Amino acid sequence: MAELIPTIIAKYNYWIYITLMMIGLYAMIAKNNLVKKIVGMNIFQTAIILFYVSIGVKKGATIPISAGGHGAVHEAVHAADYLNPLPHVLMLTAIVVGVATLGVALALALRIYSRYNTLEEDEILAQIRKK
Amino acid sequence: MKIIGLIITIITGAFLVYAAADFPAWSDPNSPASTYLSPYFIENSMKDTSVPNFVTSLLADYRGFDTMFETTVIFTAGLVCFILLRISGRKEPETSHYRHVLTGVTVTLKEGRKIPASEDFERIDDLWTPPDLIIKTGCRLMIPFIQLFALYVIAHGHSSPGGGFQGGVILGASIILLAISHDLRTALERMREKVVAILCPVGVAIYAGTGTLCLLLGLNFLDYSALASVLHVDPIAARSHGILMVEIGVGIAVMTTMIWIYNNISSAGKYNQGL
Amino acid sequence: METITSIKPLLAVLVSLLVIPMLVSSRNPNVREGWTFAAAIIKLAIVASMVPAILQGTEIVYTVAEVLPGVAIKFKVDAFGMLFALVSSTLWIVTTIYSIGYMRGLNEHSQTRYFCFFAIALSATIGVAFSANLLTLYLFYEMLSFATYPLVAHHQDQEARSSGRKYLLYIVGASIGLVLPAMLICYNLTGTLEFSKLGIFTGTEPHATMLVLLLMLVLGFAKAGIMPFHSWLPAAMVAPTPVSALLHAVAVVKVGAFSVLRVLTGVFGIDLLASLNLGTVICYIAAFTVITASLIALSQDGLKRRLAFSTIGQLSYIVLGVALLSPKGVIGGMTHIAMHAFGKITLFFCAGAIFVATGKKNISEMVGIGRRMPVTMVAFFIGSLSVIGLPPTGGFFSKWYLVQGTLQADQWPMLVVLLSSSLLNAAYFFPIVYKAFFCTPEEAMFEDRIEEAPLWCVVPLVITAAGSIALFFYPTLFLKLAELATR
Amino acid sequence: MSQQYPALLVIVPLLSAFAISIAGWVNKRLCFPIIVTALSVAVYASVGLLLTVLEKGVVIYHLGGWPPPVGIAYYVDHLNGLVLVVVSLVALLNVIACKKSIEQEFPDKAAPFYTLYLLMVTGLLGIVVTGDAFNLYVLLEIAALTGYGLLAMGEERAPLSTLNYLYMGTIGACFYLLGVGYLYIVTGSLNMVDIARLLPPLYQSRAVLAAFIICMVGVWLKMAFFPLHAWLPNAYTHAPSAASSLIAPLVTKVMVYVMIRLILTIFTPEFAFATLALNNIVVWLAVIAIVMGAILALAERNLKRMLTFIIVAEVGYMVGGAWLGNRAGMTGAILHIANDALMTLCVFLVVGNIVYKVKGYAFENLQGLFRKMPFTMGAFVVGAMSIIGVPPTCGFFSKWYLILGALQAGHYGFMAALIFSSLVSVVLFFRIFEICYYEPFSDHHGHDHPPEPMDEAPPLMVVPLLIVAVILILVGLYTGDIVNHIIKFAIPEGLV
Repeated sequence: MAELIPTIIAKYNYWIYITLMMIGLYAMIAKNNLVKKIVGMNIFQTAIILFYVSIGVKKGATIPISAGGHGAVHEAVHAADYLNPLPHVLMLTAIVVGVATLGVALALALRIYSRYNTLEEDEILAQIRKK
Repeated sequence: MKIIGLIITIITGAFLVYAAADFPAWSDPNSPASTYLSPYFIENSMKDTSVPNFVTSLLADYRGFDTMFETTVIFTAGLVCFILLRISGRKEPETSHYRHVLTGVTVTLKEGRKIPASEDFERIDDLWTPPDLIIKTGCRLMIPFIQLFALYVIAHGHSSPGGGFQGGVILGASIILLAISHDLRTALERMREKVVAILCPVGVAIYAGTGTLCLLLGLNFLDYSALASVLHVDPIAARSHGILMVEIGVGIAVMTTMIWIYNNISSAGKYNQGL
Repeated sequence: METITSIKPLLAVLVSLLVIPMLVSSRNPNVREGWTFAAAIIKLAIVASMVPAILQGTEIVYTVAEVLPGVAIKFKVDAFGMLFALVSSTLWIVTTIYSIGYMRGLNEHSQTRYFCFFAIALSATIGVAFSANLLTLYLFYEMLSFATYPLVAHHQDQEARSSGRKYLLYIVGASIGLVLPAMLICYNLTGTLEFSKLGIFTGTEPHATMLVLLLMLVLGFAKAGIMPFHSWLPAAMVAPTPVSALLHAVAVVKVGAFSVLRVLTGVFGIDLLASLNLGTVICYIAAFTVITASLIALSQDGLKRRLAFSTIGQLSYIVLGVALLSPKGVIGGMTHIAMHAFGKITLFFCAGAIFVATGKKNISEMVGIGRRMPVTMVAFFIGSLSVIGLPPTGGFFSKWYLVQGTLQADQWPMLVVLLSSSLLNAAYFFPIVYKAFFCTPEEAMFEDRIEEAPLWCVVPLVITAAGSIALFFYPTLFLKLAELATR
Repeated sequence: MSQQYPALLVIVPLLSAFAISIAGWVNKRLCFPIIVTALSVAVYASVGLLLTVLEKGVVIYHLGGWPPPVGIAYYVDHLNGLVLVVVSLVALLNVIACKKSIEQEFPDKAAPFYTLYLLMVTGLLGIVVTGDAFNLYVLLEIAALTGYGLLAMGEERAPLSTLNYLYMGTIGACFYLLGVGYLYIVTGSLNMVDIARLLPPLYQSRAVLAAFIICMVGVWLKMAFFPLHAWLPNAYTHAPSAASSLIAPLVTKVMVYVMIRLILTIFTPEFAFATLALNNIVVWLAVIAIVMGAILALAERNLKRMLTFIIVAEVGYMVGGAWLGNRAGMTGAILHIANDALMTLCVFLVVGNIVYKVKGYAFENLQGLFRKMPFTMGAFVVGAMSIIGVPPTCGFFSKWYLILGALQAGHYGFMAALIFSSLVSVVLFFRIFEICYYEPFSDHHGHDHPPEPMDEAPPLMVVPLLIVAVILILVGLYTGDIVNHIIKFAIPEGLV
């Protein structure tokens, strides 16, 4: 127990991301309303973004922009001083993908709503079965 | 369904927790992620591309290829929304709505009927409320500054947080703000659908085109140093300029896509007054 | 034994495929059937042109493509394959003549399609005859199954549909369900599928495996009609008579028997089977089929159905002969393919001729028919003699060798089976002939006026009847080929 | 120029996609020529790449001139060289064959449709050609998003089934992304080969195990592997025929390729098959997938839907073959990627032609088709034979290798399942042939059959279909060469 707590503390934001992710997953599986599923999907993606960004964190480091600015081509840059930029770049992509998916999903939801006048999955299925 | 969902969720979560136990501790400077590749980027970004913002150099140069497809993803999303929702003009509903701006009264017109004169409206509604002048004017005042700031964000992506995506989103937001504060038609008068729909692929094409230019100049795709011969600068500066060109393309693409998606979703593809 | 590489086998296979475009394109029936004839004759010419080389003991080989490591789509013409190819390509010509008469006589629909698939079926048959390994054989075997389906189901009515289903279910089901896995197991064990006199196995494989493989392969080629995989054959009788003739005499069932023989002689090899004493198993299955089929045949009133069950019995003769594993038995089995073909096709032609002329299908309605159609019924008599195996018909020789084979292998029970089933054959054929000619005027169902079927139908059956007699006096070619094959 | 093939392969379709979407607002008639040219270039480049690989071995292309692991690299070996050719070829033939039906179904949205089509092909090609784990994710999403767009254009139920596909697809892609994250956190690299170099000391780490399993689950979601297949039949059935005949052949196969790439390159076979013994479980899942797919297909009274269930079964073939963990099985799986893509294309093009002419694909719509559309049905017969697995069509040979692999692995359940599904497909297809052949029933023995006029689809649709049918047989005859010269080198020597 005594040595368990430090490890839990040391990785707390991994635990947070897992929790978030599971919330999203649960919403996607269990919710009946299509838009709620979409919201769950976004939580799911955001959780992954949190995971990646927390990979990039480094103790005692600042944002990955060279302090010297443009002038400082020749002064040495110490890797230890700056955060790991790669995860941020990857996550920029992931964010964009998330936005794109959200847009498409909403468009689909609109189409469905205009056809069935509801977003509750069971009601839609009932309507389909009636035909 | 709820039970199954719960079970699946718990199992997955437990598995992830089990796996996460082997991770290096959070914010550990000696974790492989921080020691293997990232030092290279941090230390050589200036030498290779003369871009102080490592994220930008990494985004648009080292991994520029990813970013190109990222922009393509955006374009795709806009296109999908368009193809799914847009109802082509021919299928207009025969009854159209008209909102008298001053009074905010909305009337439904059978097609062919002319719009009643303004004073009829004032006679219709006696408790006459002033139009939302403040909001409109406020927005009109803000929008130019928003756009100016957006340009700044794009232009200074090299040395400060920012870049094409952020700037593009802000630009798009300015137009969307117009559409919200007035209505979609006003926004469309400023920026027609055709313009949006053409600018969007053009933006991405600028990105891919820059890469292809490098390829035609004899180096690999997206190897900006090939531009040196065209821009008459040394390869390193050429990289920095190449990044700028690319960022501009991204900015255009992102802006137009934001507007495109908003137009289609807010009006369900009818392109009437919108929300 | 030296081998020649020549494209002739491939040509022999493809020649009948080449006429399909013509068939489809030409709407004029005379042109269409002209093409069919041309194809049939060219095919026979190509096959015949290879005979001398074969008789000198050489083999003709042609490889199309190496599809799997160690296994190619490959043709090899040896004596046995040549024997079979000769028979079927000869009979194709006769059958074509007959089909023209029959189809026109009954004015059947979509004759173009009919001749198309007839041609495909024939090239598949030749392909089986000339295939050099199990894979190629399987390829053409399946091709034949699918090509004959539209022929069996020619009438496109409910009955045809159900029997077509049964046909596919048995044939394709058995080949995919049993042959394919067996083939894979063989390939996995030995790494090759090439036919060879000594077989492909080293003989070190466990006995049980070999037994299972043997049963899978022998029963899997369900076209051989070995019980319990026989009942597609009577069902397939809904097809037009020329098709039945093709099925029974020329192509399908003979392909089945041929494949089984190939498996026994080429895949396992006589010696291995003898050493593992697996022949007897097959012997007893075949013997059972022979007796049961003959007994059932006795009870059939429909002429074509009776012939069908007789065919089932006769096929098992072929298998039985080879399963005896004695040289004479093998020769007998192989020659029986030819002899039975001529006899049985005659019988089917007769059945068809009777149907065309009088519309009668049942034996009970054929009393005194000999007076009306003497030529047909004489031919029928000859055909039945040949099937029973009495001189002066070719059937006598194959039976003779089979009997000698049983003695060589001193399988007395098999001898009994052969003789008793010959008696049974006589018992279900002679009454027909007897009633056809000798009956009191009052029980005769036809008036004394000679009224044969159209010439197109009569000529072929006369030819085949003459053929089975000729085979009694000049059997040397087939016997020699069979001997070469066993050597 | 030839050293630029890997870039051209992706760039030309991409730029042409933008060109088309602009041309759609300027002059619609330009769209079709542009897309055909672009795809022809893609085919040319992919064939050139394959030949280069056969000649010189692996081709590596540094994008942006940055050597891996710093930059992104394209990495073409025998495995994806083959898949590239298949993908580009299928895309080209399909777009030519579907021109008419696209114009028939979307008179005013043809241009955006072509754009999405081309972007999707770009995405698929990119997935196959890339050597960077994260880059693969981005292209995965492009392929997915365009796929949603294309599928949702179909019948009125299409948006709903597409939305369900979108949920599933997003979860799948996210799982893959998460797996890549796990790999990154333990190795710090994103380049596949580099990761494979760094992994061996970490094989015991739970994180690597998790990464592997998460990636696999994600990919299985995308390829509709058995327990996760629910989204596929609806999504593909209600799609427009042009879209379904692009997506059905390619997407699942490309995902199978990704799975095989993960197993062979990132997590070496030693890890996947030896270190963690999951083979048996997965192969048994595949067996269930095959059997279920076959049975569910048997229950359908609707041609297109039946075919979608066959796809589920075929996915079972490939996953099972790959997880048998021996050379023959892997060969069968890789060979089946190519063969199944081609034969699925064949049958779905047939459905497209039928829909174009008969306006329906339920069984009762198929009556008398052998008379009406002889050429289309001829191609259908070839495709069916290939799916059943009749030599010399290509389907037989991949099935051969799969069964051989099952034999050598001693996994008789998988073998039985393959045989079973062959037999079931015989029933499936001959049921359809019977309808097309016998019905409408004619009176007594079909004399005086009312000869319905032949009403074949336009040549532009039929000719590519016939080409596909011929390819099916040619590929079958050249299986030996394909295996000996390409697939043999695609599988590491470690795997026996």
